[in-house]
Amino acid sequence: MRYLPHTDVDVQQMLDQIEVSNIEELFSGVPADCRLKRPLDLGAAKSESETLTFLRGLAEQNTKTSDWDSFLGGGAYNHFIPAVIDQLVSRSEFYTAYTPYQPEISQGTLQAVFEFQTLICQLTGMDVANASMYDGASACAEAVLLTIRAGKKRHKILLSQGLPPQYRETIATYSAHLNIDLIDIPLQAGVTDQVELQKLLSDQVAAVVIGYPNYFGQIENLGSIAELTHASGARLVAAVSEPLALALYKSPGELGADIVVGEGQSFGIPLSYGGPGIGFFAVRKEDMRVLPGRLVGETMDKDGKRGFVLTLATREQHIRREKATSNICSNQGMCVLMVAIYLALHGKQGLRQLAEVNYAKAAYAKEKIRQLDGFSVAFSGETFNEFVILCSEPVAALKQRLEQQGVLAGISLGRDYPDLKNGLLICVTEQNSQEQIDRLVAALAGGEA
Amino acid sequence: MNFPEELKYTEDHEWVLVEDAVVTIGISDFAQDQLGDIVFVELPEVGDTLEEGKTFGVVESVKAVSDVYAPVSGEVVEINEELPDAPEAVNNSPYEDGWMIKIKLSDPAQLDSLMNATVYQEFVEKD
Amino acid sequence: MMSTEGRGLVLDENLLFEKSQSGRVGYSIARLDVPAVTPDQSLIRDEITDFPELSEVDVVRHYTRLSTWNYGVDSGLYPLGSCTMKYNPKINETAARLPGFTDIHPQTPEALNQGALELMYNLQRDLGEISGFPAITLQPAAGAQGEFAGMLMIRAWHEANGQKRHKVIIPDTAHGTNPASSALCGYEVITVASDGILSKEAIAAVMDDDVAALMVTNPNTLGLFEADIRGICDLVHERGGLVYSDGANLNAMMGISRPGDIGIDVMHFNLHKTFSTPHGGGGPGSGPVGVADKLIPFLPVPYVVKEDDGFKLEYNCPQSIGRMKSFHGHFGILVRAYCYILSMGGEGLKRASELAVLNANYIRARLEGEYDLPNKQRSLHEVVFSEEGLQNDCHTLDVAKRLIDYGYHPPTIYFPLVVHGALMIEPTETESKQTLDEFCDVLLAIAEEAKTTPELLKQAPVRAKVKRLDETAAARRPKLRWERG
Amino acid sequence: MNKTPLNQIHRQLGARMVDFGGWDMPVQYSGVIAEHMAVRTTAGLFDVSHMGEIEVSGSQAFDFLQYVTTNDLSCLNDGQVQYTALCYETGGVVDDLTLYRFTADRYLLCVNASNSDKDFAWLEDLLKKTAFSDLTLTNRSAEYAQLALQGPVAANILAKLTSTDLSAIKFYRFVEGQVAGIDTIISRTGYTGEDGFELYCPAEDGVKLWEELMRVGQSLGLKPIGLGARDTLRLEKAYALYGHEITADIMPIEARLGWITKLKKGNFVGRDAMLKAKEAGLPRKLIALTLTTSGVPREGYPVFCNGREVGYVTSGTMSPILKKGIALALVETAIADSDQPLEIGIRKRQMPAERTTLPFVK
Repeated sequence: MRYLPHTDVDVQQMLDQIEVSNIEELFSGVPADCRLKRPLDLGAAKSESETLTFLRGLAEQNTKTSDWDSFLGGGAYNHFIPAVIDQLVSRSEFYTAYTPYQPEISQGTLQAVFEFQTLICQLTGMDVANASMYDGASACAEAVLLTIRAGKKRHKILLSQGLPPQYRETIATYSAHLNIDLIDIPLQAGVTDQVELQKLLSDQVAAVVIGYPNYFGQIENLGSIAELTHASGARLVAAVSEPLALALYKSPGELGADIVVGEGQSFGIPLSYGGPGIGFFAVRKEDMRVLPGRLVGETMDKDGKRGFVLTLATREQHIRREKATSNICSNQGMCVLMVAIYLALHGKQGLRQLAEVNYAKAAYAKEKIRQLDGFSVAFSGETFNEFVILCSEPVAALKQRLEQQGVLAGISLGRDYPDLKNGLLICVTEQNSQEQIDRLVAALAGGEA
Repeated sequence: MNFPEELKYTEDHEWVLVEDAVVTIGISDFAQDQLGDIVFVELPEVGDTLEEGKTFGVVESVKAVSDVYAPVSGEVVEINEELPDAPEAVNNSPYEDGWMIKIKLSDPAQLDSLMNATVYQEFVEKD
Repeated sequence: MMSTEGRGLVLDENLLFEKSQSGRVGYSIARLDVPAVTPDQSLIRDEITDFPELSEVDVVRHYTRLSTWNYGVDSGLYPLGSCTMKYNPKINETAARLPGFTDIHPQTPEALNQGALELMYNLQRDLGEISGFPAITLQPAAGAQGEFAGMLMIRAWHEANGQKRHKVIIPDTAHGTNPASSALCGYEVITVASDGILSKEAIAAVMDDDVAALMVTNPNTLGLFEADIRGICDLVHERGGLVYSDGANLNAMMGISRPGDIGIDVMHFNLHKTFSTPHGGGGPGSGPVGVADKLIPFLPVPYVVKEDDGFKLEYNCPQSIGRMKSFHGHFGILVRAYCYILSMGGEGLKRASELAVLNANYIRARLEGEYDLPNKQRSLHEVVFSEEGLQNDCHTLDVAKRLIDYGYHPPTIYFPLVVHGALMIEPTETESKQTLDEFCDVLLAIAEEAKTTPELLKQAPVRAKVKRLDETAAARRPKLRWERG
Repeated sequence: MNKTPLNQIHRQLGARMVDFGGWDMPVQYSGVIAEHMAVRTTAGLFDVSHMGEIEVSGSQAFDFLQYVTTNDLSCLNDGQVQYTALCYETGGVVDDLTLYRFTADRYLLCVNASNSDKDFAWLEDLLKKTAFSDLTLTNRSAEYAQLALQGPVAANILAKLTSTDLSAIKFYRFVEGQVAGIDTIISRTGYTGEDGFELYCPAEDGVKLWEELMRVGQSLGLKPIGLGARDTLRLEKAYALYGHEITADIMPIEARLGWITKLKKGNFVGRDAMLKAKEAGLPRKLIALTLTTSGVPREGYPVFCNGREVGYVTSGTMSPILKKGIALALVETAIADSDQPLEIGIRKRQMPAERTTLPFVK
């Protein structure tokens, strides 16, 4: 086997050195009644070419956003990925390294993470960001746990129904056994109902969690929500599933959020059927020591030279064990690199310009669809690159009709929002040309795509 | 290693300075030496009431965390505001600049169960 | 060849923000083909202060230079105990980058992504065969999240049986994630001391009707197989508890022993350890979980099922613990792991375990005597030495740092906590005898240096990008982001 | 954000302000419960100046409105108010509104704040598409301040400031008179289920009208009331709120608004769709539910019958009067008409809820 370098001679010499006669003896510590008495039923090893051919066969059965007209978003976004990113992350000094426990030979990873933390702070308008979490949903759940830890006796969490459903479900899983009371804040016209919010706030509420933009692509009035939330002494958590919006709209930090979490997949990470992505997590200085996850800090070596290390480790499981701020012991290293490179390439001007392109394309599609008979735009408020339409034709049938024409029209909202059975969530990015959008509109209208 | 005579000590290595009803509390020279470079100190708030034997704060070095326990019960009347910004004081001056909290005693009798310097020294040496 | 000679081309490199030049760009965006419109001014932010402005060349050189300061498995031996830093096959990377795998949206109708679902289904099946569990969830994002999912299922099972148990038993050799994951499920942790391996008596002493589960790692972090495991599982089951196994060390067991066959109720895999997916400088990992029949109703949603008309994502599980994260797990990592299993086949995987154990024992045989070995039992895929006997106040940390000067990544140090100054070595099966010999020669030389010239250890490393870093200063005055000075 | 003429007053009163559909509005002053109780027991004053006012005038105003609204204009005389709705061709609701008849060819439509621009555009659109010629649409929203004076003693308070004989103004009637010397449309209407008035005056006089009413009302227990109580009050009376019980996706006849949907009056926008739906049998129906256990139902929560999802909550709250969770829900007609037990899904649990006759608070 090409990954196993041992020759028979090697093996024999090693056994001699160990003073056993065969490999079997090395397993003498494993009782007979614990042994598997048959070979593993996994088939024979495939050659490199056989393996690739087989996997290509599976890959080709999938529907590629690169071949179809895709208007799917809902927490995973089809953005262009510059060639530079894969070229650089393919450097195996990066991807075959472990967590940087030995800083002297991990400065590459450490500096890249330090730069990532800085980029996230700048983007979200916050003071401190960690080295990343699994994804936006789990980061949001960890944020909820943070507010409970830091919120003294407060045990209620108010979740806007505009949070992505997968975020709300993950939060429910994480808080299942920690005596946390999750309460939904209803929506009004597609955004968090602030009248309801005010009614729900009390001195028992640890946090209010709002999507920005929310699941319907709507831009919530975070500033006003922050005022209400802080008046009751709770923390405001802003969850950002489409971070490109932060290049265009006021940052959650500027609007008063205490914690900003979100999903970074939009920034140079392939869709890959929904994973891996990357969760980012940013807080104010006051919460630095209750932050979950890894943190890289700047320091100096013996000669006074700048260097970077993992720091504030005492928050973590390998030291605090059951008292840790989280059980997480990895970050999304490779994805950190992708996001950092993506942001470095686009920079100050590029990211803003790209956000404006997304906004304009979505606005164009929204207006075209608004004018169609049998369709209406569900909510009037400001939207970024996603919006909800209501269809008089049953959504399931409509989607299938469009699939016949190579169009992935959007996400049906019925399952997660019973009151939006006729709702379709449509996402438009820089990857959708005007022709694509016009095809979508024609197809919706019932014509040929 | 030095263990001032005027202080009383606990088996968890806290020291207590008794000035009538108010006592000052910190951790001993031995404790700070065991912990190594201290990077963070977490203290209670003024007004909190502490219970003898219960933890009232945390002292962290780079790779270790240890709780600090209340040698006596009472109400916190003052905390060392300097420590959060200058945790190294606990290493450099455990009995002076490194003091942690002052509490108003609720049960003076509890002081009797504490060790004097000599007993404490023997205690840490056989450890 | 064993020496600390030679010159590395290790150059300095500023931060992105320090290299930034106002007006420089590194991107290209397609011409806007629809009318330009912008949102209401009151909603718009000002430009992002100090956000970098760089050319493509700047960015490429920046990260290329950073990469040269890193040490990866491709750079050399990476014997981190309990981390299984085996070679990451390149075909895995090629496979994971097939457009049919990268360009698929998680919300695409299942009927249109049958290939992806079939791959996940096959991987569930193969991991089941390797571990002896009837059902597998691929959703957890990493080992720690797998543990969390496993403990949640255990709690859900107890509650479904009308039981409110509050405690979890964890041996002192366990990874810190075990207690942390238990705490996340609202459990109180009972630590039990193990003398190398767990004894049935030790467990019996703490096992009662309030214990929900025992969490073991097998082989444990000393590289020892828990010989009493069957008896221990029976004991726990008799008292109404369940047994969780941390799969961190599965690399010693493939084709040898299956947790599902010996009484374990739930176990997580670390695909980035046992199944060769890259560690990526910290992640992404992937932590599938295998469960016994009784726990199947509680699996996280969704998971892949096969029906007459193809593969589907199953969401309808009323007793499920819910969802661990967005979408369907780290699919990109699943592709790599499945690719590895295909390349190795059943025999290959068993051979990998055998050679991993052979390698660890070879190192043990070569170093025992010069380095102190606290546990003499027959060890498997890893070996743990202590710092006893190191001369001139040299410590494990010094040995580790000196290894860097010789061009090796240090082993895991100061873990497990039960060994004083632990030096935990796991070579994995992909290292040749020649590599191991050089490594052992170096460790022996370092032990000699400790006797004769200890300052070489104390000063080490001297050949890396930086010397030893002041971690105390970093923690006392945390500087966690760049700011314009 | 849009501000009403009284914005400063609210801030001086220390009201908590929120973004309500783009308007900076008071959600509460002293507290939702206290304000709710004040309206039920004495009186409350609401700033509802964010509501939109659209004037329709001209010889064809009647015909046009008869065509675009669902209720029957022919049973409306001068000085009367009518609750009605605008619908899409699909039968879904554009907005619900109160319609004021001044004369046979002059009407004022009072519409929801967040819909007023949409409504105006919709009406202009219809005007273009249709043959109606001699009429003009004017958006007068900015010209009016609107205050709602509601509660058992509302009339006593208003009487102190006007010579108009209030007893002559019956429910859903209005007169143009003077209040505190300000020209005001005095309308005996409201959204709380209590007796009371909605007062329209020139925007610039809004502050004075408010201050005068508060001055004479204080001794009678008059309190300023925010949007929070406005919502709990209307829900106890099961009044529909746009975006909840009625949306672009729900027909008025599904939302128990058959009484403002006069299918027999002749053709109007949305009628065909509604007739068709009615023929086919309406799939959904709005019902009132009260939780028998603790818990608060919220908008969007699913409604179950024998474990099957059969509908969803359109509005829900904790009733200050009943001290119970109450909800309006849109459910399958067959289920609605049956007496099978229902549950509301609150997170993972299903809470038993019993059918209640409307309104929740009689």
